Amino acid sequence: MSHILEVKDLTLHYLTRFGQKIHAVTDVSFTMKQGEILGIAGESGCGKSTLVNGLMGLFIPPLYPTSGDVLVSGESLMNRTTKDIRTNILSQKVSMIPQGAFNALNPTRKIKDIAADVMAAHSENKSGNKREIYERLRERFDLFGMETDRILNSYPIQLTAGERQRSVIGISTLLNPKVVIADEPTSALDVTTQKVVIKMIFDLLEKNIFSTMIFITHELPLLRHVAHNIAIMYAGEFVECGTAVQVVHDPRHPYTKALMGAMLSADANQKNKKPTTIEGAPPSLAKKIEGCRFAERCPSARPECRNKNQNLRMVGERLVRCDYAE
Amino acid sequence: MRNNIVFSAKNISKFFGHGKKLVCAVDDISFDIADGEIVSIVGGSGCGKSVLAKIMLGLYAPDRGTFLYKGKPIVDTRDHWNEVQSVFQDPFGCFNQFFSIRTQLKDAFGILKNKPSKQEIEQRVDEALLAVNVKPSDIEGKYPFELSGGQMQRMLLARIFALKPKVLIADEPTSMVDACVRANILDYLMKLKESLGMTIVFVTHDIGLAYYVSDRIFIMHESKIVETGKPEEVTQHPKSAHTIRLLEDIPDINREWIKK
Amino acid sequence: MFKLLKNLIKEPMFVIGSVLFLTTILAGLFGPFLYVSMPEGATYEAPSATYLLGTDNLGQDYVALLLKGLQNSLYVGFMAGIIATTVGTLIGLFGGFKGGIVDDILNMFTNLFIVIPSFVVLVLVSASWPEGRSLTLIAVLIGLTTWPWTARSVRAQAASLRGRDHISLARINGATNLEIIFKHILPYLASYVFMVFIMQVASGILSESAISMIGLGPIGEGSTSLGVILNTAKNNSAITDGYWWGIFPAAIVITMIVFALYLLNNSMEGVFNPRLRK
Amino acid sequence: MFKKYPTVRYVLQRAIWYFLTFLVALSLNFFLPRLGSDPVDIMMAQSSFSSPEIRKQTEENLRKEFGLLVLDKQDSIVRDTVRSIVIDTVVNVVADTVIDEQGNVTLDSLGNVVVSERNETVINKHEKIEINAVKASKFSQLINYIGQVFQGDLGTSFKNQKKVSEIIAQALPWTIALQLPAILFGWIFGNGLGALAAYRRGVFDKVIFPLALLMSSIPFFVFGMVLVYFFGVVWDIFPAVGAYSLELTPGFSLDFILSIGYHYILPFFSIFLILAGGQAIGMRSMGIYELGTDYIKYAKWLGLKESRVLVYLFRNAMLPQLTGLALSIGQMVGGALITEMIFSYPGLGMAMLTAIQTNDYPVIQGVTLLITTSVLLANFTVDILIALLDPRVKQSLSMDAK
Repeated sequence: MSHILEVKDLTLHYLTRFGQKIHAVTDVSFTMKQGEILGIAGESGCGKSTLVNGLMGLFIPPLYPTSGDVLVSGESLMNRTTKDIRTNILSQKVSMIPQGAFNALNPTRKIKDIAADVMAAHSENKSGNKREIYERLRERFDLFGMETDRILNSYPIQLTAGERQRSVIGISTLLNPKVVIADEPTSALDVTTQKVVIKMIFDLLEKNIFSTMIFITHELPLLRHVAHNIAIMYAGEFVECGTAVQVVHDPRHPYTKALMGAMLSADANQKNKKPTTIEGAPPSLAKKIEGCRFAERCPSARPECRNKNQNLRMVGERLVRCDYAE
Repeated sequence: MRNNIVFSAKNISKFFGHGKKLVCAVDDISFDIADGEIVSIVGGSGCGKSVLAKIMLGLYAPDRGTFLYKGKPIVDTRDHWNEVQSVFQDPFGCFNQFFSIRTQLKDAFGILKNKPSKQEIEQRVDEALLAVNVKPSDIEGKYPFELSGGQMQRMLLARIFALKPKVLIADEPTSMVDACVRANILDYLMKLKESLGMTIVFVTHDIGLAYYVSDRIFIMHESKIVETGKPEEVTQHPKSAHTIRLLEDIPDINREWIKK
Repeated sequence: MFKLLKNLIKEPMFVIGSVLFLTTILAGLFGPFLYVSMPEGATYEAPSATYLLGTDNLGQDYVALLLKGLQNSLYVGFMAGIIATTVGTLIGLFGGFKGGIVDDILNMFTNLFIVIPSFVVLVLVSASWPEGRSLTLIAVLIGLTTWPWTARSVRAQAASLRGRDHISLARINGATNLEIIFKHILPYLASYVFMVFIMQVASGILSESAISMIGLGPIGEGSTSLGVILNTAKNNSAITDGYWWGIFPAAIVITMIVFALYLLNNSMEGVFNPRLRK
Repeated sequence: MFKKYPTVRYVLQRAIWYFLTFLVALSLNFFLPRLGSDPVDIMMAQSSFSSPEIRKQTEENLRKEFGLLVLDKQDSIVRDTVRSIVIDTVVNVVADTVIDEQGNVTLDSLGNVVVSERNETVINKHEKIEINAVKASKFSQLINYIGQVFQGDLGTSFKNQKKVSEIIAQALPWTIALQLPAILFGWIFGNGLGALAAYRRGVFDKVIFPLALLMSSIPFFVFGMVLVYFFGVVWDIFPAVGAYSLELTPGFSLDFILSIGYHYILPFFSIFLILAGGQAIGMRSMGIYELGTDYIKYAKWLGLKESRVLVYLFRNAMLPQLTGLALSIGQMVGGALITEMIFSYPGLGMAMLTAIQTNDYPVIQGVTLLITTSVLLANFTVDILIALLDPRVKQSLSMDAK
């Protein structure tokens, strides 16, 4: 069993209070080996965060799995009670670094207490005495290049945004999870702090605190440097999956091309490059959409695009969900 | 290029709070902005760039130093707003949810001293909507919560096309908008400059956008302007340590960022 | 905004609340005129065919008494609610919007009066008016002692709106301060102020019944209220003598009104406060 | 001052603020009863006196009690003598018999002496000396009153000449014994229920929420009456009057204490259940609000035990509930006092009721002052508690101090 994470045609939907069914994620499939980093990019409302809940087995109403399977080192997360997921999977097998770290930490508890709670939840503190637990935490937090004692003994409000983000990463990876899912961990930070946090993540990978990661963000240039492979998500579907270099430097799906075309960076040979733009906004996922979901906004759309379902196929050694991409 | 000075600031500072909680948002800043120029102010969150923008707009008055618009300090804000207008960051927060978009676009004319006639206002609003590629029928009777972020940002720009002010302060108009629509906003800014000779101050945290759209760039850090210059100068051979670090830290697809 | 109202109508709590409340208002408004009171009978006659709800210590027909009492209680509740909400909203709005020193002073003033129990003020003032304590006087007293609750919440809301972009946009559209307050702040607060108003009406009715229970309620011809009815029943030891019809009808009516108002408030809070919508 | 200890500095600041509020409450407590007619006049009008002297004497004592008179150092009434000349014309009728020239008395036809009447006005002047106490100005009355209060002298009751402080001292223990536990346990029980309802949301919430909402809309005293009727009258399980059965002599005998316990049940539950309902509603909406916060979601994503997440939820949602409790304790105490009246429980409620019925102003003023002081103390303690419990508040304090 070489794959640490296998996702087979995962389809998720929300059931709103008034019985409306929203197909947030449709037919997502990918596999990850030990030590691999997968980047998932997409704009707001494309279903990234919904996918995260699916990958952690957290199907809490109003989110329901329609079909498909998620296997973490061979163990399926489907139709299991939340209690079972909570005690056996979360923080141990699959762990998550949340988006806004700013208020992800309980404001009325010290960092060391939150960390101790995590250990207690997964019966990692058999010894139970505070001294030993504190030593274990100090040893782990020393890796993060911050004044460990100050951080561990302060409340979240007493820390800077960067320190809070690193503490969250420390807590999420405390029990050496097999797969770590980072949901836009640095989007709220300024560029310099972002670099410090990413460096810390690479440090942890080197010291193999954890080895396999899914990094979710809408900043493609960042993914170029962080991820081995990148999957572009649009309206609940993967539209292009390939290596970081392929997707960023040689995009094939019209949506990826548009994303890369809209990038503006501050270097000379880009001065007169006209940024490409696309009108409109992603379709609402309330109704089942026939054909390609990007059709109305696609610059090279054809009449058939609107009614023929597109499936992922190999184009230029990567998967593209468009019959006319070359 | 007519180089009469539009904005000139001499050692202006702005503080908030009092006593021990005193915070310096703008610290001893001086600059000049010429007519018809697009100047970008680039800096991270909390560096004071928005406060500076609000000073130029006349919403805040500097606590120290002098700030002149066309050689005169801002005394009557209503006069000032006849010529200096603004676009804000949050497209959804900019419009009042209880009035239709068209009514709010027409309200904009309330600031003009010599208020045009009813027909002329209607006509100028229609012209402005076409200038931002929106058919008037698209927004007929629509309310702000019925449109997307990108469309709402366009409405803010349409307001500027309609009012035709001399100066536009664009306070982070792109940061709450998706990437593909972001470039449109920049094109409209340039269109305002070419077609109406408008002076534009573009405030952003993304130096890439500033590089693309502006004639000059001010880099701001901790309430001070640490570097000014043409886009090529500032990005190819930056002088201040902060700018160098800033350019290094931006993940660029064509250059090494972190040793993996 | 209209979408929210559509959701509100679907809320079961809102429906039950509004139905309950409307029935009490209709009974309160038209009851006393429509209902022909039975002639006086013996004291504390048990409910019978003639006296549907029995008679009180003076032999009066309880149904007529209750309807009149309901009308007066609602009158005091609404009057107190209106006074408290207007005074509170003005102070809160003005303080929250103006900010700076004005806000601090008004805030200090509000915090001063929110701590001093309104019950104490009511007792002291009513005690100093042994005669001539009319319904309106009591309503005004309740209104003037419960406004800090409105001021406190409206101020917080107004202060949070002050920094919004749509206020800056209104400013550079040349809107005057008044225009900004009434066109750009008040609409955003409308649903909130209405919810606070509902709570003030409920507390007005409760305060009136509390005051009447200790004998400081309204006096004078026709100024009976639900609290007065309960008080007379207590003073004539109706409970211990087992005359349940002296207590239960009035008790049920008060509880029904307040329960209906709380239902309305909770259902609106669920709809208008997104965080609670789950 | 105290730069280094922000919390101590905050405590002092709050202490000063609450002292100021206490002074305002004191002046309110003084002026409000005087808004309408003068309380002493009301009291005087109510009772008859054997002679004007006694009436004047009682009125003067009352005025002195009420701090309405100027007192000299020895605390005796400063009197000023007002000399005024009073001219009163008295018309008295003088009757003379009519005498004819020969000096004989004329008789009328029936032989009676004919009398002629003429009025004679007699003007007598006499000096009226009025010795009455000098009325103190409103402001000096206030200062006088505040001075008295701080000496613990709340004046004497008009009805039974007992010291008000004595009456209160007698009633207070009963009220504290009833209300403190009822409010405290009601708060804890209600908030616990509310947090569970917010967290469980399922059937538990569907049942608890409407029930709690109904309970919170019944006024304390109404529920008291309902309990009295069912438990006291119909089933007669629990006594419905007084704090102990009157045949027993108060003392520490077992059956006396048992009787107190027995009488305690109905009043306690009439406050406890209603208060718990109100708190449950408040905590439920606070709980739902907290459930939506990022740190609770993160706690769940970390796989924390459900009980631990519930502790997080309760711990943080409790803080605003504490403030809510402090602010609404004024109404609560008011309502609870009336409940005492239903059970004629010998607490402050009964003292207040009898005082109101007999217009015994000193007692009314004393009781209301005590309620306000206890409410201010409660608010002060909660302010300090929150400053200690909530690091976010502590942080903003230390920023002030830095």
